Amino acid sequence: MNVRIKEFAGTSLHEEDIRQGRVLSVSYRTRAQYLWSAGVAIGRYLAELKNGRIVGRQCDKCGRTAVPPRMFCEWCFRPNDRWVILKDSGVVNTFSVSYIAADATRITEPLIPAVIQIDGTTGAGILHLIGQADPKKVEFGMRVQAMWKPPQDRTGSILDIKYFKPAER
Amino acid sequence: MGFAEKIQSPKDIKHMEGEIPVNYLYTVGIAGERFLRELRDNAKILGIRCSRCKLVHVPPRTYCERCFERLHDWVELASEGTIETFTICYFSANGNRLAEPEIIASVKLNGATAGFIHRIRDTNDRDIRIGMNVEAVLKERGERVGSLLDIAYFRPCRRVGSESY
Amino acid sequence: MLAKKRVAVVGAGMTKFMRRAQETGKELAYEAARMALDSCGLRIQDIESVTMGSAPDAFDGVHMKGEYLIDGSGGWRKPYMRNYVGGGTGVFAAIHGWQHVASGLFDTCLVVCEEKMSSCKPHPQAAFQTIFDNFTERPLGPNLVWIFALEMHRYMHVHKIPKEKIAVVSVKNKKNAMDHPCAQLAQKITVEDVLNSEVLVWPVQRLDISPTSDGAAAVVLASEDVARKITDSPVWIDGVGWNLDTAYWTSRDLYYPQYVENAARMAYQMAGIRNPREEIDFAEPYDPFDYKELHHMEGLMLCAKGEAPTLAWEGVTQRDGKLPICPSGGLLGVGNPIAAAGMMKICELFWQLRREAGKRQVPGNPKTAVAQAWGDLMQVGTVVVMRA
Amino acid sequence: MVKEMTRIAIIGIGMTQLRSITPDLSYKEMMFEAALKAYNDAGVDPRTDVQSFVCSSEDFLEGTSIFDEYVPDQIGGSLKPVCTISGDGLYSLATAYMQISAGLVDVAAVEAHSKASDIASIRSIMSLALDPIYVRPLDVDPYFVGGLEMTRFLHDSGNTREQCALVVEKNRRNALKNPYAAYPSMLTAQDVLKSDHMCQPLRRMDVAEPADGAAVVVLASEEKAKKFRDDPVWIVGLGWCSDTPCLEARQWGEAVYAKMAANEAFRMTENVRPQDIDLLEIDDSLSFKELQHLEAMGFCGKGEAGPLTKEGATKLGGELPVNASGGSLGMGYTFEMVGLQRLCEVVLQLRNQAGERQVRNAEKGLVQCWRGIPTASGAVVILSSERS
Repeated sequence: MNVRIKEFAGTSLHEEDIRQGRVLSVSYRTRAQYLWSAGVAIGRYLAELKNGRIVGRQCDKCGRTAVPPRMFCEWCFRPNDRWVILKDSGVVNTFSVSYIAADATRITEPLIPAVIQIDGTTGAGILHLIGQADPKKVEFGMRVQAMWKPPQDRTGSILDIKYFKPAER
Repeated sequence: MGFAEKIQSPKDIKHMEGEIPVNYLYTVGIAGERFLRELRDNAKILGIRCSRCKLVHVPPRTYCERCFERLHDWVELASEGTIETFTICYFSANGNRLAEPEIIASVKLNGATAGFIHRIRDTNDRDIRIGMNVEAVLKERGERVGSLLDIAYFRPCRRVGSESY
Repeated sequence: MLAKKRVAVVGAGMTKFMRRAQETGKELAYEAARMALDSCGLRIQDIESVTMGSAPDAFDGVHMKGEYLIDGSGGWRKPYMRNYVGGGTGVFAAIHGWQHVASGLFDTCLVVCEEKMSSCKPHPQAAFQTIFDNFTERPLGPNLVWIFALEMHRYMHVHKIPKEKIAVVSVKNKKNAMDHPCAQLAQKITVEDVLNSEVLVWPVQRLDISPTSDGAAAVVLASEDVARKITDSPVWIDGVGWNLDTAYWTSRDLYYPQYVENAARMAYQMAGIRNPREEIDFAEPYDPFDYKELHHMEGLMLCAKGEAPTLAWEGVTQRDGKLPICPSGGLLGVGNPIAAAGMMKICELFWQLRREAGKRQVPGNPKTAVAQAWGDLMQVGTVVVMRA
Repeated sequence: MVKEMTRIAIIGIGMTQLRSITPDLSYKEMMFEAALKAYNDAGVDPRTDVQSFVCSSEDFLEGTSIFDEYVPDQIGGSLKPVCTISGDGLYSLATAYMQISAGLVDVAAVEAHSKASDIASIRSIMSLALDPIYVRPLDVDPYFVGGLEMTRFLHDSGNTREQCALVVEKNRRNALKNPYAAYPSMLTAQDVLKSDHMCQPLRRMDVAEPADGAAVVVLASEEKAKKFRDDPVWIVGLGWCSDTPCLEARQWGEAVYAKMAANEAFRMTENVRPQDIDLLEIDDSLSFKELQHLEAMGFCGKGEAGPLTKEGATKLGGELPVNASGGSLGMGYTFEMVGLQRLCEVVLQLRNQAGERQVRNAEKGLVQCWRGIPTASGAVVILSSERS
């Protein structure tokens, strides 16, 4: 690519080169542990999930209701104004069908991740899964309804909603 | 200033435990490969010379960090050197208290211009000082795997006539 | 918003891109940096400042990775810092280097990008688990590919794009890469191969995705006066732009990368480009997935929204087409060592605009080109306009 | 280093009170509070007046990969030019400075924060910053790097262990006058010398305790600065530098990075010399570092910093007050926020707003940061209330 450059550096290895010790390597186990603080907005969001409710925060200046909630409006840059209890239903903004797990290994029963726009917001969506649905029958704009864990099993987590299922017509 | 409301009861405080759940396998690199193989197979400690900067780097590298020239001039170093600085540690890398305090030192090997960071053993805390002569104690051949710890530790020199023993 | 000083790229270098490199990250960085210096006949003593681009530390488990890489990047006892905008880093690094020189603080800046993803076990994907919101997303067990599948699907839905019109991008880039000496995944494949490849997260299939890679790339930047002394053919950085959208990605309509458009507008305004479709001769948009190349062509305003798949299908974006896109082979073909991949695109512009790209040379006499990278939660756009 | 000097000022600062833990707020909420304060102080609207945002973070300190994703919303940067520097806030400040100096933007915001209390395994994470092949296998407390430095520094300079303890005594007492401080105390040098061993000669109380906090600083070009306020504080010099990252190649007794960064900063000012500086806010994250940095930057000769400390020259009311804020020892150690934390103090001092700890007639101040164990990198910024 340049008269001065004859060759490009880099020694490519195969997994086997390492496994069989043809090249030396060092293994390391990490211990990177955290105690993340939920804070005001997410703390209340999780507490309300435990109650079986989805809550958002509304900004009086632009009128938007945001979920997951935050204590500020990022578009107006001001503290926002009030809690809004939202419906636990919405529409599918987009979805996919996953045949792999978080660590890239294959799974047999596909998952259906989706962005679900929660009713009563202006386009605010959350990431969740769709359940009780044939992947081939999930559609853009489809109405869905939260399926909650039984109250005694809820822990104040996004997983207190098991998944969203197609809404009854 | 700030939010219209904040948490007012410790009962409402929530946190979540978690981690970055990954582990690693590092290749030792081009220079490291030759250095650690020599250590493992032939019990030799190699350095690499930069004639421009008049430096002998150890552990060796493929380049000189100062003049950025590529290095080829491998040299064999003595397994003895002097302590440049030291510290006595009471905890492990993960913060657990060590059964015995560990002395860690920067050891400038004779013939090199850089210092290994390594353990000093077989000595009393009170005796250790800057300038002390120390020597590498290697693991037995069969126990060496091509790692920094193929050098088990450094200890005060036991040569006859050595300054420190 | 016009810069006070003109800044040129005067040298470039890169390593091969590989699934697993034996070299340490430092050694990779050195090879790219040294080659960039050699290519313009400079020594490290001629370099006044260094900026480093590297993506997540979780790939190689080195905290403060920028510090670790100092010696291999030529930063010894120099003003050295590390810039970071996720996947957008490779192109932002050039922008950051531009800032060093254009500010008047330095006459030269060495810009080095390095990534070693293979150290991460069991798989580099594991490092991506922690990019999601700890409270609202990560408990769901998301995979990195999920979010791109969600974006791709939305894009396909809004514009009614059939998958094959996207698959041609992968075919083209892997073919282009056959002419790149550093390429990791150069191969001749067909649209059918892509459509028949393993489904990972629908609509994303195996051959829609770039590989994980190890590698490094670097450029040398110089102020106008100095550049003219170094070389007769400097390539000018005439426009820079970057933009970060909200982290609340689920609140956005993912069909269009507004942040890329904003970044492009910033760069075009600085470069005095009014009509990018007419004035830009070729482009290296970021292509970690085949649909991303199309998405980014639209964000860069090289075509109308939803028009890119048709241009790709009709061959307009081939190397000998009217608007060559990713003549290097892109991330899909050359490989994707995140930050180094973005920097590879800057290198490609440099080589192409100097007509030094050999078999990859785009025909005609290209004068103006744009490189772009993207990253974070489908959120950041970084854009550089270069001129011969 | 300096080629051309542009006049750039700090027009607003905002910082949260530092605390040992902040379980009631998320990092986003902390950042928002600091940003709101800074924009209020500057009289700017971030959505219309601020054109660029530069944040500071390291992924492993946050527990989130590609952490730069999560920064824009709470500082007013959504869909705007936002970038992250993996480094101390002063490096981000330098980046914002370069952007303004290049003529790219007129007003920029710089952010840094520490949510140290979110980290459950800080030593393990610090260990990840050590070379994985040649240092990590030793498996000892990463503070050993500080121990090695301290032994050699005391040996070479002749400063004493007791004088290091006096630094702790002074700074924690200064913190009694600082409402932002998390660790004010009446403890004495004797208490320090009796505290537990960590990495001998370092003892527990020689090491600054971690704290949570967030800081935002607003920078503007001369023209804009004058528009927004009558008393901007001018940046008259800055420099940053890295020595070797390889522990094997360190000159253990010296803080080469501090010396070189200070040289760069003073070279940039036309008429400010070390003797013109009225107060210093410098890194004291390990007690001996304050002495080492004073000597490295030329504020006194080798071996003089300890005796000067003993004589009280560096006390509040002394000849050259050092860390009137309480420093990291008194305020708390905030990782990448250290530089901005101290910069805020100097700005308050130069505006005559530092309350009980006000240094009389302060016109020029110097801020210095060190990126902490195991690095040899740092930055220096010189501020002046006069537009020199």
